[in-house]
Amino acid sequence: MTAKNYAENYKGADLLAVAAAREVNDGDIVFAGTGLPMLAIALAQITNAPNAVCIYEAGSIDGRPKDLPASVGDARCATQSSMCAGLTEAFYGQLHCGYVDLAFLGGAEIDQYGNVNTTVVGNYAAPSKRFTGSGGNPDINSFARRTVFIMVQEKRRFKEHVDYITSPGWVIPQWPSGEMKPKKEVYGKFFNGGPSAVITNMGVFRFDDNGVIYLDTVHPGFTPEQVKDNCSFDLNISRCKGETEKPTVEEIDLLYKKVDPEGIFLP
Amino acid sequence: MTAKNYAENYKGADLLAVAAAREVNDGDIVFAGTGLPMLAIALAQITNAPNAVCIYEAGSIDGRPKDLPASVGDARCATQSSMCAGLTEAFYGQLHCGYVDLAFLGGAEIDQYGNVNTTVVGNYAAPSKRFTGSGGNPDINSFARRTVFIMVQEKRRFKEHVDYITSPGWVIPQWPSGEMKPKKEVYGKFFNGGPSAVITNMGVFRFDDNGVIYLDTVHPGFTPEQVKDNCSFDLNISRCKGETEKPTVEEIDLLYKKVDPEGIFLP
Amino acid sequence: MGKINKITLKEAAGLINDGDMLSFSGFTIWRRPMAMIYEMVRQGKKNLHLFEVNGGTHTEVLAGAGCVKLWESCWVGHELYGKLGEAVARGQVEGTIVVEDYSHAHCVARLLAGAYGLPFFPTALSMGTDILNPKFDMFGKAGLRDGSNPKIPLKKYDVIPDPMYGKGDILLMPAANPDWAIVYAQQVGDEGTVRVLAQTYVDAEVIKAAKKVIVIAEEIVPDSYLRDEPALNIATGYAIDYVIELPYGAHPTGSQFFYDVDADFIRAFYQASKSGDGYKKWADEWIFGVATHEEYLEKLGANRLMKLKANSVMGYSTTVKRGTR
Amino acid sequence: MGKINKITLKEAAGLINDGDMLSFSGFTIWRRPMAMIYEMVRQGKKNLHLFEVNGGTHTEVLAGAGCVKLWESCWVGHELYGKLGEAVARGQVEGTIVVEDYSHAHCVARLLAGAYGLPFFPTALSMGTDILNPKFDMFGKAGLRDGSNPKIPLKKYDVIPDPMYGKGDILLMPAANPDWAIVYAQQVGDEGTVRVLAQTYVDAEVIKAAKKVIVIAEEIVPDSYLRDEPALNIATGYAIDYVIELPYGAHPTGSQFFYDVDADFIRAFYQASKSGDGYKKWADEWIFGVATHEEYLEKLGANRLMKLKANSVMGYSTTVKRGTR
Repeated sequence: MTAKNYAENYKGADLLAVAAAREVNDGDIVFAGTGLPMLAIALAQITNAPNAVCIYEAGSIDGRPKDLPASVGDARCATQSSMCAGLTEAFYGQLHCGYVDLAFLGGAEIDQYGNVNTTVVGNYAAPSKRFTGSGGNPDINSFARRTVFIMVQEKRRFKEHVDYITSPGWVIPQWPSGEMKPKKEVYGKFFNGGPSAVITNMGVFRFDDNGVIYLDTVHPGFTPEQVKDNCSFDLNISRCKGETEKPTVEEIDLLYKKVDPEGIFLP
Repeated sequence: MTAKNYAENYKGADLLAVAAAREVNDGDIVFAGTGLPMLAIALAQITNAPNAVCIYEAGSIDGRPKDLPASVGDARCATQSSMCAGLTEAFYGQLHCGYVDLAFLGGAEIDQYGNVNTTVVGNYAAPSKRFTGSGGNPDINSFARRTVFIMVQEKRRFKEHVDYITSPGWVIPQWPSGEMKPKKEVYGKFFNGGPSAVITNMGVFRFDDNGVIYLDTVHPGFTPEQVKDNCSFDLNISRCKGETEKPTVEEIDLLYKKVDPEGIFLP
Repeated sequence: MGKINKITLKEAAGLINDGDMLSFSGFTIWRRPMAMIYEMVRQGKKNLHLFEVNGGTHTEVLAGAGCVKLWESCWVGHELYGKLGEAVARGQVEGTIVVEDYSHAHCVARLLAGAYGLPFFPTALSMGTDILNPKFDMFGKAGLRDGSNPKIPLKKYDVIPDPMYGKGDILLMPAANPDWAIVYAQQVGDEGTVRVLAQTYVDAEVIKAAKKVIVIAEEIVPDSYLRDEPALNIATGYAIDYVIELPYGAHPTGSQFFYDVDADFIRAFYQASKSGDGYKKWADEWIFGVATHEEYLEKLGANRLMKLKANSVMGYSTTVKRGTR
Repeated sequence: MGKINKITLKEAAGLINDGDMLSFSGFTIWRRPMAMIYEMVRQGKKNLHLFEVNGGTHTEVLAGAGCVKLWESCWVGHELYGKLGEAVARGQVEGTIVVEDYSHAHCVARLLAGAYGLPFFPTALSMGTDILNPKFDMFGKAGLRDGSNPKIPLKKYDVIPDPMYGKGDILLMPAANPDWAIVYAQQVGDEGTVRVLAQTYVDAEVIKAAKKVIVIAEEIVPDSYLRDEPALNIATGYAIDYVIELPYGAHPTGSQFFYDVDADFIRAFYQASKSGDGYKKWADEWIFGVATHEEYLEKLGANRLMKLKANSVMGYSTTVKRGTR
């Protein structure tokens, strides 16, 4: 194998997509949401994971879009798919059935246990702001063996406690009591896994054995301290093993020429 | 309307099929089992019920067979069907969903409440003989608004108590207690109806307000007393309103020339 | 031989009563029955109860016009063309809309139960989230779970231990059985057989779950054509109560193999929807400013529709500009 | 790009262990994986646990050979060509087979639960029947519901009151998750996409519910061909573990658009199956008398197969004699 030719010029979103793509193992069955996750799986399929397949919640399974879909319900998702059904098939026939290895999702707010909020700001009963809502985020995340969240790094988004737990992390409330428990206890024999990585514009985060987030690698141009300063909770940076691997020239090339030539997610 | 031209020569099975066909109301959604029920619905669709549609449990809905199917799973059922899916669609998407007006079924044994046995002879835990088993008979019968059973009239088949209640009549056991109760009580708000007629080679039977079977019409060539003699229970023949209407020459013609020209169910 | 009951858009919307429970075909910004949405706004429907597996531009058009009182769903927005559902958000924040959040798969479970005539459907998805927080049972807090409204279940959800294999707790999600399914389908047969192209979303389930079904057909075709490939059809004629034949009846949402999403139109609506005044101006132009669907299409113009027209092989427009390059 | 794992019939049957729980594709006498059934008999499988939504000729071949210990289903016979399931009946009467009866829709509910990863599935069908009589819980009476066999639920069924709308009692049916789904499909793609033609029966559910899946393909075709109409496919390549390509692999059962049911063959088997000796003679000729599927086809002969061959437009044989006229 020849030495990699790393790119010098790339945008934050490029690194996000590339780092996310590298989380895909070859052969993974990936359930991806709209946006950067679509870029990441598309890139992975033409680089490190040619045998990975992608499920979209609108019902296309292992599609081979000729043109990048703009959302998971897009007609483009269906092109040359192995199955094209609906949500019942995607959520129950595939996800609840246990086929999904990797979930690729986004989020507005996250806490140190990987609990994600995409629903409201403030008290849900009287919110100050409404986001889109859960969509399939908590469903896909709750049953996939691994979940990768792709997010924007801001102090107000990396919180001690999120305002509303839309999507379950490693320590979650068990209803009706609401007692906080490890996900494994709440899910019993339905437990498959949980969040494995969070990728932001500043670094790559993972979770320790207690389900607590820590900084794994910091993106080129940032310091672990800067990342810590952009979290409201006391981020563990002691395990940071260095810089995130840069995108290669080839990866950037593929992203802009093959994956998103129209500039849909990469302006 | 001109006077009907009744046939003089016909077999028992012919009358069974014709009498059954006459139970179909135009526009009925009919869920039919294998055998004579298939002849009956096919005949009804070209005589008194052109807008009736037929569902077969294997998954074909409103098919228009060019050749008579030999069973409900037959490829012939699918020809020009409106939908061709599977059992989940037939049993849950159509039957449990509440679309079915009329069930057309058979049975080996029946009691005075319309409970039917197609499973075993003797004590189920140690039977002396095994029949085919329930198939979809109890499912279709339990949720259809009306059920018509097509059976052979024999003393040993018309019993005080059937050996095993495969398919529910008007008075049935409520489990786990096993207390016998009106079907309406056992099914609660899931109640849609129940057995409306039993057609044998000797007569047409219906059920009174208490869900007890009685002789409605006797086939030409038989007397009510003969029918009563062919029941193990004390059959109510007091409401018998006369002879079953004979098949017309046209109906027999259609049965042998259009419905079953190959002689599959009508040798 | 079945037949279809063809009616006009005005007649169809006239059948919907204030307070009715509605659900729709499609997915976010794809295959939504927009012509009916616009006509319901024109007719000033009030207090509608929407159960939607997911919301979209159509939801925002209804919510912005003040037609919606109850909204049960998991998501509302315009995908890439409008980040949030501003009208629903405003309704929730201001308290004019009672919002009941479920997860996407919870909504599917509820609709599946409704489609199969089951009172509930089990699921283990999205446990341990605030969706299940009893404090956030908004219909319950509003006193709507007393059984007086037969369309609203006594509980938001239930939890039972698995009695069969001891796998642990599992959720039971209540059935959703709307008064009306308002569906847009690409092809409806002259006997009522329904076919949608590409992803089927939850269209088949919506049709079964609803008491009555109105379908906007992009085109009406011979049933015999649809019956040549029955496995591709999602509903039979007896499941459909009314049919309206309207070309581009889903615009600005997309219709696979007929036309693409009108991104510019949705972006403009989204900007307008950020304020009540903005919405009003937009509605005055695009809903009240046109008396009929035909006037709406005329206003859009032939060339705009041609740009959106799907490539008949690919199923989407290959000429519309989608991104920045 | 997925690939398929092609193996031989002998290898495939060799994967099945005595005592394994099996389920099959097809419906009564249609699309059964007969070549695998014969090979399992040749290899002398024992104590098999069959969960079948419905039984058929294949069940009788296995039961007659003494391969079956547990049978959970609702029906067994040969349709028009053999009134009863004689071998299963003999096993039940003599006590060599433990029979657990459910209704047809109960079996579907059990398989659907298995396919969706749910521990149970609700249904109100077939209430008030002896199927639910606790005295007739045969697995329970045999002491099989103690949790020691993870494939056997702790209860035959459960009853709970509807907590959502107060509709009354409803049944919960336990999931069925066989060790193996043994499937016959007309077309399998070179990446494993599976398509069956005409009725799909419960084939998609059987594939999902099973831990491992073996598919006998009438023919292997390019995946790209199947992907041109993805709505017609019932499974993706990653759901399939092994593929065997065998023409006429479902004979004597029918395969829509490839060949019809071999009624004479099934009638003859049915007559033979009425006694243990009869079955043995039949098996000596048709199972043990041929070493391979190719020898079996040779023994049937070209003209017999041609008679059964489906008319490519109608999907069934238009030349075979079916009735008395």
